[in-house]
Amino acid sequence: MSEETDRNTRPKASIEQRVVATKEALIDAGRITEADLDQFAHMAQDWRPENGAKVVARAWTDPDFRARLLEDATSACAEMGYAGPQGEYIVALEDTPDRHNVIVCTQCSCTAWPVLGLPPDWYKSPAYRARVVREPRRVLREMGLQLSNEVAIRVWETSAETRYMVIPLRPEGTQSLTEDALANLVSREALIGVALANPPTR
Amino acid sequence: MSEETDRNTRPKASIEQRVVATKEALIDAGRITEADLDQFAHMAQDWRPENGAKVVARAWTDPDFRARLLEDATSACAEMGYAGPQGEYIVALEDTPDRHNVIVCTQCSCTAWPVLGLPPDWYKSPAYRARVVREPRRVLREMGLQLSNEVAIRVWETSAETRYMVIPLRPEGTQSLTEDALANLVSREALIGVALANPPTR
Amino acid sequence: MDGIHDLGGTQGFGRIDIEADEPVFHHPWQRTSFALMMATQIVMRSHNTDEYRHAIERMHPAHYLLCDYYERVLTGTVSLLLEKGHLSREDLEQRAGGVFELAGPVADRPMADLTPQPEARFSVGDRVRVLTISPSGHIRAPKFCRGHEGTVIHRAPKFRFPDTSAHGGELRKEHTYHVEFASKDLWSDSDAANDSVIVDLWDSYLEASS
Amino acid sequence: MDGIHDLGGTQGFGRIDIEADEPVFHHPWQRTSFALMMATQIVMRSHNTDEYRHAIERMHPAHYLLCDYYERVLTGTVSLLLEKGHLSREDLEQRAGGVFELAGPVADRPMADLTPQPEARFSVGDRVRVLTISPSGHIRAPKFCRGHEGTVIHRAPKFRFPDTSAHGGELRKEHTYHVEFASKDLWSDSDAANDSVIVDLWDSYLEASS
Repeated sequence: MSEETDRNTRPKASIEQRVVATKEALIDAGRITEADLDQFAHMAQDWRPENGAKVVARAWTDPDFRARLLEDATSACAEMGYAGPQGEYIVALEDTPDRHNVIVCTQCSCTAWPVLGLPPDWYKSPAYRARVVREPRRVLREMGLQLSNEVAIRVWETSAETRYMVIPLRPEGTQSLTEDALANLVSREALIGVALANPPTR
Repeated sequence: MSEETDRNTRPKASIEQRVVATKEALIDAGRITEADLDQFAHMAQDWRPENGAKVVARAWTDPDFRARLLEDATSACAEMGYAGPQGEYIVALEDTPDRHNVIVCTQCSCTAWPVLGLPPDWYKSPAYRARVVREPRRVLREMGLQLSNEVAIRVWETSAETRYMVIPLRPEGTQSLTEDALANLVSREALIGVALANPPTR
Repeated sequence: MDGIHDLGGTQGFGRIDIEADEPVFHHPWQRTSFALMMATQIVMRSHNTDEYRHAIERMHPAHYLLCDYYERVLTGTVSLLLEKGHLSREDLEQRAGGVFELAGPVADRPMADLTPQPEARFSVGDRVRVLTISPSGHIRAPKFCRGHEGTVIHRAPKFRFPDTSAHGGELRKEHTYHVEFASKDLWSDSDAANDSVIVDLWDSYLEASS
Repeated sequence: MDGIHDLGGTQGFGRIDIEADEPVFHHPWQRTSFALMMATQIVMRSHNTDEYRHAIERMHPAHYLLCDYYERVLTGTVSLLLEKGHLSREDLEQRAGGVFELAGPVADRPMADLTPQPEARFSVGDRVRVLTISPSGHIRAPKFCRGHEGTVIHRAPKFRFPDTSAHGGELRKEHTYHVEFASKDLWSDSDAANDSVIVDLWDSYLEASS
């Protein structure tokens, strides 16, 4: 019997069963508590792309903040209260009319949790991780972002400890919007670089 | 929903159902017949490692044949009646006391069908294909063949049209054996190079 | 194609177990799958071997790794039967009673720009280097040897060039060479001091090395 | 480790679909898996992040490709809990009611022989080449950039060197550099004329290039 056949014929515990078994074994052994788990589950809910969107909106409206963000994004984000695990060294990547930035982690699924949130499924998919470094223009087009061939794409591979966030271009016709309204135009996808900031709704 | 999730949630036809559907669709369309399929299924049963074992036994006992085999294995095998698909260009690899040969196809699972037979599951497994080029000594050891460090291993990658067969070392104490008895000592695994020829039974 | 099929040197797989007295086929459907593969190429002449190998390479990586060899055989064969218009997916799925997993599409520009080599350029003893090409279509130079230097130890006859044959390109034949690479050159951390890997490579995959 | 996890540039995957309004977790078990990963590292201090990442890399390739991200998270975490002796497989499988798929073992000699670089050797604008090392253990230089030349565009602070940290080797910190590679240098058939890939690489992965 081949190894694959063997792997497929033994009865496996479901993922739900495995998670519960691990949790209960560790709690029964006194190694962790329910409260520990709740704490981290709550942290995960606090890391959200709305945080990064607020950073972007401030950078669009406050030239001094923008300068600080581009110089030292870790401090600039911390200034706004966004810091913590996977946010120890953040670098902000500013799009320009002729340069578009996009982020990937080909080797696992690293992201700047405090400003981008835990990554979405598409970011963690083997397909995105495999393809966007090699054929970014095609991948972005498939995902709905058609870039002119004049725009150079920079794909940032998050293989070490730097965590990135994209500062997308500020959309046209947003001169009169408040910082809060501007933040609403910036999706998680825009912070990763697979979408642009949304145009203002009328 | 991610692409993987999507792939896993749609109901799939079983492999048995897919095979039957294909066969019946082609037969109903008049593109192939049951007789065609029977013909190829029977060919598969005629390609067997016993063929290669007989080639090896003759090479061990007939120096002229051995010379022809090493010079042009395709003709030497055809002389014994072993020819056909995946046997268009065969090269025989003779083991020596300080050189051991082993065959793999890392990119699919090519083999010299007429002399080795259709390959066994282990030969087709991703594990064998991935590992034996990189760590042959360890793989052979795991498979039960412990080679001295003095013996150099040559791993032959069957990525083009050459098909290989290994001529293992003739075991000690086989001077009195007939060609047929010698052939019985040569397994499919020995023809691929993951085993030696067996010692004679008392 | 830098696909999952190009497994040489990939790590993380487990043990390899030999089944004693393994039969040619474990299940009747495997025999039929094999016979269908042969009959569609030899009787129907639906597609050639290079197209067939590439169709298997185009399977989704997870499907490729998980399934039995004869399921790969069927999947590659049927993908081509559909692509060539011999069968319809709808009819097949109706007959099969469910989704029929197929290979992905051929890349837009599958062929590398390689110069045909009608005459053998290399001889036994020559040092050669494998080009660092990475076409999105069929190629039979394993990734692990690209960019590496080896020595020609045998010149084989001319064979059909798979990269073009798989994609309806110019039909051409070229010599292949058995090129020997030192294992420690291929993988820096190999402990295989004297071991080597021999790869059978077409002329136009190679360039002279000093 | 040249494992399945090192996906950059691998071909054969399909489309990427964005789920509208995707929740942080789709199932409660994913939340628990995430919390277990954090608690075992931060509260229990069972293992470090580099060991954890490498444990996921050691999963069987088919399992890795097929399963949900949070199943990889759990599998890596639990493999280390067992390897470190915090839990027993027997107890876990009894509680789970079935086989508990785990990562494969660490390689015998997982670390490449790299010289620690306590001081930054490179500056913005320098041309560098990534070493063509291929250790069997943890390494954070993706395969697709090894052996290739690029330009340093940023120097980051010192960070713990993952290759040794993942394997109980000497604890050391080194600067990383954002190295920009032209896409067409990485993949010969790329049509990305002006595009580039930037990889964050530790000092000792690099050598000066002219």
